[in-house]
Amino acid sequence: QTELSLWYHGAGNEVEREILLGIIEDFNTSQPDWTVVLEEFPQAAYNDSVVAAAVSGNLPDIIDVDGPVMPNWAWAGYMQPLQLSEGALDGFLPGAIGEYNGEVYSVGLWDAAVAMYARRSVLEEYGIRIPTLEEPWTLEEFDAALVTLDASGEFEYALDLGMADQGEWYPYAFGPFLWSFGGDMVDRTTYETAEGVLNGDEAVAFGDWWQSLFDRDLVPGTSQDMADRETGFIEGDYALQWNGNWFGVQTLDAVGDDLLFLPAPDFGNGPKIGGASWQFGVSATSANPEGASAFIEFAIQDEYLAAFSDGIGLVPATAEAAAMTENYSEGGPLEVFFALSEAQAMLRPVTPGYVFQALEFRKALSDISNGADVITALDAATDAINADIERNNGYAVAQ
Amino acid sequence: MSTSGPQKSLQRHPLAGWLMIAPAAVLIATFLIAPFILAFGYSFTNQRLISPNPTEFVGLRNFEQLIGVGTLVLSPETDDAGVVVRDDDGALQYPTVRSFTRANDDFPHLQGMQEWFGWNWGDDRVVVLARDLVFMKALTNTLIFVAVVAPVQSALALLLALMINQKLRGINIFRTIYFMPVVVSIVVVSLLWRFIYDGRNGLLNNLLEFLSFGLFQPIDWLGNPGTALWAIIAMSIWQAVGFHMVIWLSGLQTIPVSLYEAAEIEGANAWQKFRFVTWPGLRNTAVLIIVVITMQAFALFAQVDVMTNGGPVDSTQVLVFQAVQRGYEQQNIAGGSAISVILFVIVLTISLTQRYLTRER
Amino acid sequence: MAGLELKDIRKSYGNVEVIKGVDLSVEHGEFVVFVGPSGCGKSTLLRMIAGLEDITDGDLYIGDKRVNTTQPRDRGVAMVFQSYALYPHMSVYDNVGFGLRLKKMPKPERDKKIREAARILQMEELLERRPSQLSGGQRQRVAIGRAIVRNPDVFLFDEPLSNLDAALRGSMRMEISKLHNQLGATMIYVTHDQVEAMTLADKIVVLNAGIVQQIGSPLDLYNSPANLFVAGFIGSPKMNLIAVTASDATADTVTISGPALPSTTIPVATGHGIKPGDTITFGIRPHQLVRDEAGPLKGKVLLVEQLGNETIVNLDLPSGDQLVATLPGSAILHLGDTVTLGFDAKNAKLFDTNGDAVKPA
Amino acid sequence: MAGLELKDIRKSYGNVEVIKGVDLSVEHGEFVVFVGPSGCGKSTLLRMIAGLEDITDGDLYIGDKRVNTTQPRDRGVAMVFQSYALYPHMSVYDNVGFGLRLKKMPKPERDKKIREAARILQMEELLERRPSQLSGGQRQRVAIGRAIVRNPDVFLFDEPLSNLDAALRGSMRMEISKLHNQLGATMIYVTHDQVEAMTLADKIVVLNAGIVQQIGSPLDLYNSPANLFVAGFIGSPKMNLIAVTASDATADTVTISGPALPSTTIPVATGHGIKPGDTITFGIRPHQLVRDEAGPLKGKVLLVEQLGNETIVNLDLPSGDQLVATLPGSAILHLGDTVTLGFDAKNAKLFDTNGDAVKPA
Amino acid sequence: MAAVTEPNHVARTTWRYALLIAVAMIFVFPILFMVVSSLKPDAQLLRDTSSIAAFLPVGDISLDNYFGAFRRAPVGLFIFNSIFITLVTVLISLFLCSLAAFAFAYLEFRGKAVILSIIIATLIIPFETIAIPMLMVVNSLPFIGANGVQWGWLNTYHVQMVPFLADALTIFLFVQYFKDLPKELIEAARLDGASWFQVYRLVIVPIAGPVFATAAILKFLVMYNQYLWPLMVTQSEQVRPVMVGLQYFFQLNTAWGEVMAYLSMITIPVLAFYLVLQRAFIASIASTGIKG
Ligand SMILES: Nc1ncnc2c1ncn2[C@@H]1O[C@H](COP(=O)(O)OP(=O)(O)OP(=O)(O)O)[C@@H](O)[C@H]1O
Ligand SMILES: Nc1ncnc2c1ncn2[C@@H]1O[C@H](COP(=O)(O)OP(=O)(O)OP(=O)(O)O)[C@@H](O)[C@H]1O
Ligand SMILES: [Mg+2]
Ligand SMILES: [Mg+2]
Repeated sequence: QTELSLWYHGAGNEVEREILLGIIEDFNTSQPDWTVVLEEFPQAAYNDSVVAAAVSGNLPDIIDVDGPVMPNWAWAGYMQPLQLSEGALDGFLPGAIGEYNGEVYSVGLWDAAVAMYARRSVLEEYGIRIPTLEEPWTLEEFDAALVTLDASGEFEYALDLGMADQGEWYPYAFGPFLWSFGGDMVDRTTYETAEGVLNGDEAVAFGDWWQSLFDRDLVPGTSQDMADRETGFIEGDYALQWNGNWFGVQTLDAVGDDLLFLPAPDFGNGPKIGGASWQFGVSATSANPEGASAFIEFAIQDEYLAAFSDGIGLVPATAEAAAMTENYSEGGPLEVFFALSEAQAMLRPVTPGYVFQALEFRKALSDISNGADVITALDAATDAINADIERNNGYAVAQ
Repeated sequence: MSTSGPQKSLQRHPLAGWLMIAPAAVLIATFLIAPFILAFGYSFTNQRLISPNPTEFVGLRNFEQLIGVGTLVLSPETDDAGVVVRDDDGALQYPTVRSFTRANDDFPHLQGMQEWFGWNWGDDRVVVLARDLVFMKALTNTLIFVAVVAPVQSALALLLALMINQKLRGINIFRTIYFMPVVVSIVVVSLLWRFIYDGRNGLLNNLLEFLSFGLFQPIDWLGNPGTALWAIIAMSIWQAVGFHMVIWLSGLQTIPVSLYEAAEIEGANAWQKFRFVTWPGLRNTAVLIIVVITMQAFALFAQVDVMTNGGPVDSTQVLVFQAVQRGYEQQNIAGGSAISVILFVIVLTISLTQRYLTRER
Repeated sequence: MAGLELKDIRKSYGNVEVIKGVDLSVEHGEFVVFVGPSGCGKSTLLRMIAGLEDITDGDLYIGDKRVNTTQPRDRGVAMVFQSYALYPHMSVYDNVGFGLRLKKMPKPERDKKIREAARILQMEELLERRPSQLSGGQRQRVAIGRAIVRNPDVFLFDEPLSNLDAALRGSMRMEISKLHNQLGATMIYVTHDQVEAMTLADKIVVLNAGIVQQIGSPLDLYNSPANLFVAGFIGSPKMNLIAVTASDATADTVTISGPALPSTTIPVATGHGIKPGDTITFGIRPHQLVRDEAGPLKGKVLLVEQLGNETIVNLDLPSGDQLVATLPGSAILHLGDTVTLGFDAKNAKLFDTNGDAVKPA
Repeated sequence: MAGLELKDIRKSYGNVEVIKGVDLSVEHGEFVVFVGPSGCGKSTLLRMIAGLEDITDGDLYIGDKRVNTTQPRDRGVAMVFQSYALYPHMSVYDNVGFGLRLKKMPKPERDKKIREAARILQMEELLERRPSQLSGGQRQRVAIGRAIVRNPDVFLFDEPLSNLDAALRGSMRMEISKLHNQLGATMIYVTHDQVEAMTLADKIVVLNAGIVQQIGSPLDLYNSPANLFVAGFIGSPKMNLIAVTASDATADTVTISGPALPSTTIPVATGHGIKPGDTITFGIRPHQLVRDEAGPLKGKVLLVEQLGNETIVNLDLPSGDQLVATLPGSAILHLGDTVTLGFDAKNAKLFDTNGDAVKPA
Repeated sequence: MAAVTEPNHVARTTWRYALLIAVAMIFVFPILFMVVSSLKPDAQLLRDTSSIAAFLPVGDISLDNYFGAFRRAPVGLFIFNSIFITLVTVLISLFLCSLAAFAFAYLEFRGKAVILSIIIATLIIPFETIAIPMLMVVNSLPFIGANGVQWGWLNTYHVQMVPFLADALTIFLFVQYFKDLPKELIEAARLDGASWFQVYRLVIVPIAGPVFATAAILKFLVMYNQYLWPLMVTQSEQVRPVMVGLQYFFQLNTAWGEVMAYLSMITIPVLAFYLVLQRAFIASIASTGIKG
């Protein structure tokens, strides 16, 4: 038997470990050739650990990779395309499939989705329409709702965007606003410039609106503390909250039936939310890529997708699996998220440069929210992104 | 010179000396100097953290990128008649800087630069542009941070050390308490202070409100570009002061009691004893502390990383934070290394000046 | 006016009592010398007067004020430390002027005083040096200088001349004596030098193991030691003390005899309380022994020390006792020679069974 | 065998030369005493012999080996420091035993030696103490103990007894003398105590300002000082030196006269080189002055110091010169009394215009 | 103790304590907050942060968070790893650095000034900026262990220790302190026949207690709080230290109560170490007068 090492980002999460160990055990007993061995890393440190391992030539066979980062790793040569059997990915949510350069490099057992958390009672009280997938809030409607809620004086802030969370949350949660406005972090046709998309008129419109949220004190700023992020909505200090599905169960427990998960507003180019979460892939240095692929193919069975979803509350990657879960099956409390993922999810730019672009986007957003000149901030981000692309020879795939 | 030719000094012990420093010197050479030289080398290349592209030598480009500055003189907008236009408030109107720095073929050298600061010169407006505005802000913030923290923190640490160097019952308890912030990891302390500085209902605001009988208006300490750096400064001093207190303490203990006795008999009061006995006796310790605090202040990172991420609007950007951001997050090892090298050069200059000024005469 | 009054002063370090109840009163302007064997508590007593050691028990008055808990600086004393306690980072000039500077004496006046002290102490050319660049004796002089510039009410000197050569010591002694006359300050002086003690003191305090043995004028102590300890301690070479038996005693004479000494009658004061048969001690100073072929003491020369002006001879008596005699000039004697010595009975001292002196006639 | 040979030894601190060419040879087993005024370079010379200071110029031999650059530990010397230099963290026992421990002497043997030294130095009950708990004299004894347990070839003592009382100093002197006889080691001893110098030394070296003035046996120095400096330095109270004029000179006499002294003829050795009219110095020791109503010296009593066995009288001569005389016993004299003194002409010393002694007849 | 209970003395003492306590308040609260919070459930903990209740053990108090922490991460293992790595490093580095500092402070030899300057210059290099090159360095070094010679140090204890055995701060600290010690002691020892190493071991080390304690404390802190480096070089849980372990608690939903419980637990060793060394401090105060 050959050992296959597997790195996973979930250290400290018992439930994830249990499920993953279950899958590994099933896999190990299901065939004679491979034994998968799990090594866990804390999420916050995971990417750095992988990069360090890559630098020192110590990558495992199977790695876990955050969807939008995958192109970067694939381009850098950390990863190799999966060797999956035909049709293995049929029915998968698009966000769960990691495709780069025409090849599938990674696949996720779940996807994540964000929604606008709201209380039915509150919306009704202030006469705000409850939006639907088919008919989401428009910009004007949404903005008006915020103003109304703020004016009521009942809330400290009308909306909590989660500015306390400084990580990937910004591009993941707020990038789709930009997309919906018609801008983007990079020109997706060539992936070679951000000029005109990140600092174009649409983007500037988005920036102006974004800044106005803070200027009008509708939302808490970047200095929001984590406690407020976690308790503000539940305690009733915030009227609305833009939050991920991983908070769903917890909030439901606290708020009960009154809780609504509303779709993203449509800022002009259709409502959007971000897609792609953690996925599995095979490292470029793996001596046994077929074994690694075999494990991944084994792991993406519906029962496991469902198990993960039940365990950690994320959106199962297939409809079949969704049907098997507590939360995403018909009538389940989070069912709506599956629908959101299906209907609104859009991938973050699939380019190795995304990692850098995300940072610049984050910085621009936080500067704008803190009063920086919108055009200047977007220009700066655009320039930085272009410079980065140029430094990397346009992120051309090495031969 | 004596008949037997030049004499070997009795005070020279090359063999023993080298043997004693060898282990430490080898370790430092291997694990500090060698990596630093590598980093130094990277700063002249386009080395990336992650990249399939080969590394190329780029000369000084990374440095030019960082420290490039330019100036631009803007004349007020005039109407067709050549009369300056004023807006409703009577202020002059200037063309946007953007119009010069973006795709303006007349000013290729300003391409991509950003406004750093400016002033009015008659009716004209002079603008200083920086190629890398974030770096420039990081640089100035770092210098401010050092200039404030180094003296204040060393003085406070000394004050604390003097306070707990008394012979009093239970003084150990206080010594331990004063040291507590150091014991807790800086990452944790930074998290805690985010709660304290919270602009809405943070403890600091609550406390100030209470103390001023409600007159005080809550301030968003970390969310306000005017206060964020100062908030980090205060917290950093609070956190590290115990560390240097301990160093001062060990210095205090080398001062012979008999000197205090002599001074006391000669009529010195507490301040004079400090001024004429303690302080001169702490000379070596003071050099150490000043150097160490300066170095540590230059290395400011964790607080910014946890508390503000350099924001709001770059008001808390500092050099090491930028070096790390570029090196790791932006995967631009060369750029990060260049910042490290600049930092090294700055600090080396300062410390050489410091040593020159405090040298034994 | 600063007389001094010590009332049953005691000092313990842990369980060890080193000062065991000292009573002493010093008039204003008096010159008191403390003598006693090494470790008897002289420095400790001085340090208590200065306020550098807590007084374990008893009362200390300076002037009319009880000063047990007064801070040293408020006691108006100056002290020369046995270990100098010079400020290592100050020049000699600054060391000496430190107390004046603290008093905010104007510079020119200060300068005058410092230079005056330097002149007295013959160290004018050393003023710019640091203590580490001085010899032992030079340091000691700086320590003295520091005390004398200050004009305190009470001077405390702890073996201030121990590291000086005879000539310098002589002239320093002179200077201190002069200073005392000029200033009229109270001085307390610890020394091991008999000449110093004898020449400087108005009053000598003999201490032994923390207990005062005798207080009196120099000649009193020399001529009428109160007990065996003082007799042995004062005078150099020390008094010969020989155990004898009182063979007879009248009202005003005691006849003694012993293996070392044929029967001799010594005149004493009445009420001496010695009974025939008591084992008592006979004492005679080396200087009071003269060569006298008919004398009662005969012994073999054991050691001859030529001092130039006189010769110290150690003799082995047949009884096994040793005897020291100081003979004038350079007596020509060889080891093994037999020497016979005599003395004047009225110079002889007797000490009773308790070691207390028997009053001479 | 460890004789010692110093050949034109020099020492400078920066520009200041403090030892200016010392030539000295010490036989194995000799006891050499260095005397000289404070700061003349005695300690420096000792430290150079020990190997603690670089020798600026000249050659130093211990035994037959040139040791200018030999490490202190390889020179086989032991030293008692003027400032003790006790190890503060070790008990007295360990301080004394440290050298033996380094030599890896077995414990029981070591213990025996330490206890033996403690007995000699009368500090058996102090063995467990730390230096900080000792009196000055006690520390000094520990320092001596540390040297004597080690049985080195050469002992260096830097004022080892300066802080001891007369009695103890007497017995310590005895012990050092005994030790010297027992061990037969070479000893070099610095002292300011004339008695110590006279009694201990085989050979005294008189230094002044880094220059050797005279080397000789104690009585030589006392009786035949080579120059004015030595005459004034050796002997206490110091020799009276009075400026006079040579009124006449034959082959073997010089007749002097001056305001202080009526014409007196002094016998001298031939070849003295004094011409009539020369201004020369006349010297007479205080002990050699006797009361003599017909004597040539008459003066007013200025100061009387009673030492018990003798009396030191300072006289003011009509010429303005001062004169010191030591009279036997307790001479009853009052300030202002007129005293007439005489002397034996063969005791008188003459010093020529250069200050060098004129050989006596 | 002397019977000094005069009224002004009492007043002065009272003032001193008042001041000490006032200052103590400024410094004590992080620990208080941490420990108190570790006893509260998440919701209450977060709610309390805005009021004085943050420092009071009120409401729903339990040890649940501690059990939770143990379930979430091998806390014992992490603490053991950290203590082991830290103690070994501290011990060895005190030795190496004080030895080097001894030579720098007391021995004269050619090149000394230059080397010392270079070493002190390395104080300037923030670790973060050389971590990647350092990774490359350790990755290319051999190590002789139980299994013979191995290349690359990753994923071991020693990779977390060796690079930190010598550091400029510690050396500098020792040098500056040694300069203040009396030279005569060394001279006396040299005459007593001590070799340089013996002077170091038998004379300097014992009287330099305070600086050893100080250096130990400072080094302990630095090592114990290592984060970036272990993160880069430890891939196996077996060798991970506490600060990397801390990340186990920051998931999508941070378990604040458990974080506080974990922090409380990992702070204990540091405090204990400090308290132990503080004794050394006090003991050495008693024997001052070194220079006297
Ligand atoms: N480091 C130094 N720098 C300059 N001069 C010095 C230094 N050390 C000593 N001296 C000078 O050298 C001379 C000789 O000093 P040394 O200690 O040998 O004197 P000494 O004869 O031992 O005097 P004492 O009897 O007072 O101890 C003194 O004048 C002293 O001031
Ligand atoms: N801290 C201490 N702990 C214990 N005993 C001490 C302490 N300090 C001094 N002693 C002891 O107290 C006694 C008196 O010491 P002190 O210094 O007063 O002696 P001294 O008379 O000045 O002697 P010397 O003439 O040798 O200087 C000595 O026996 C000494 O050992
Ligand atoms: Mg004393
Ligand atoms: Mg000397």
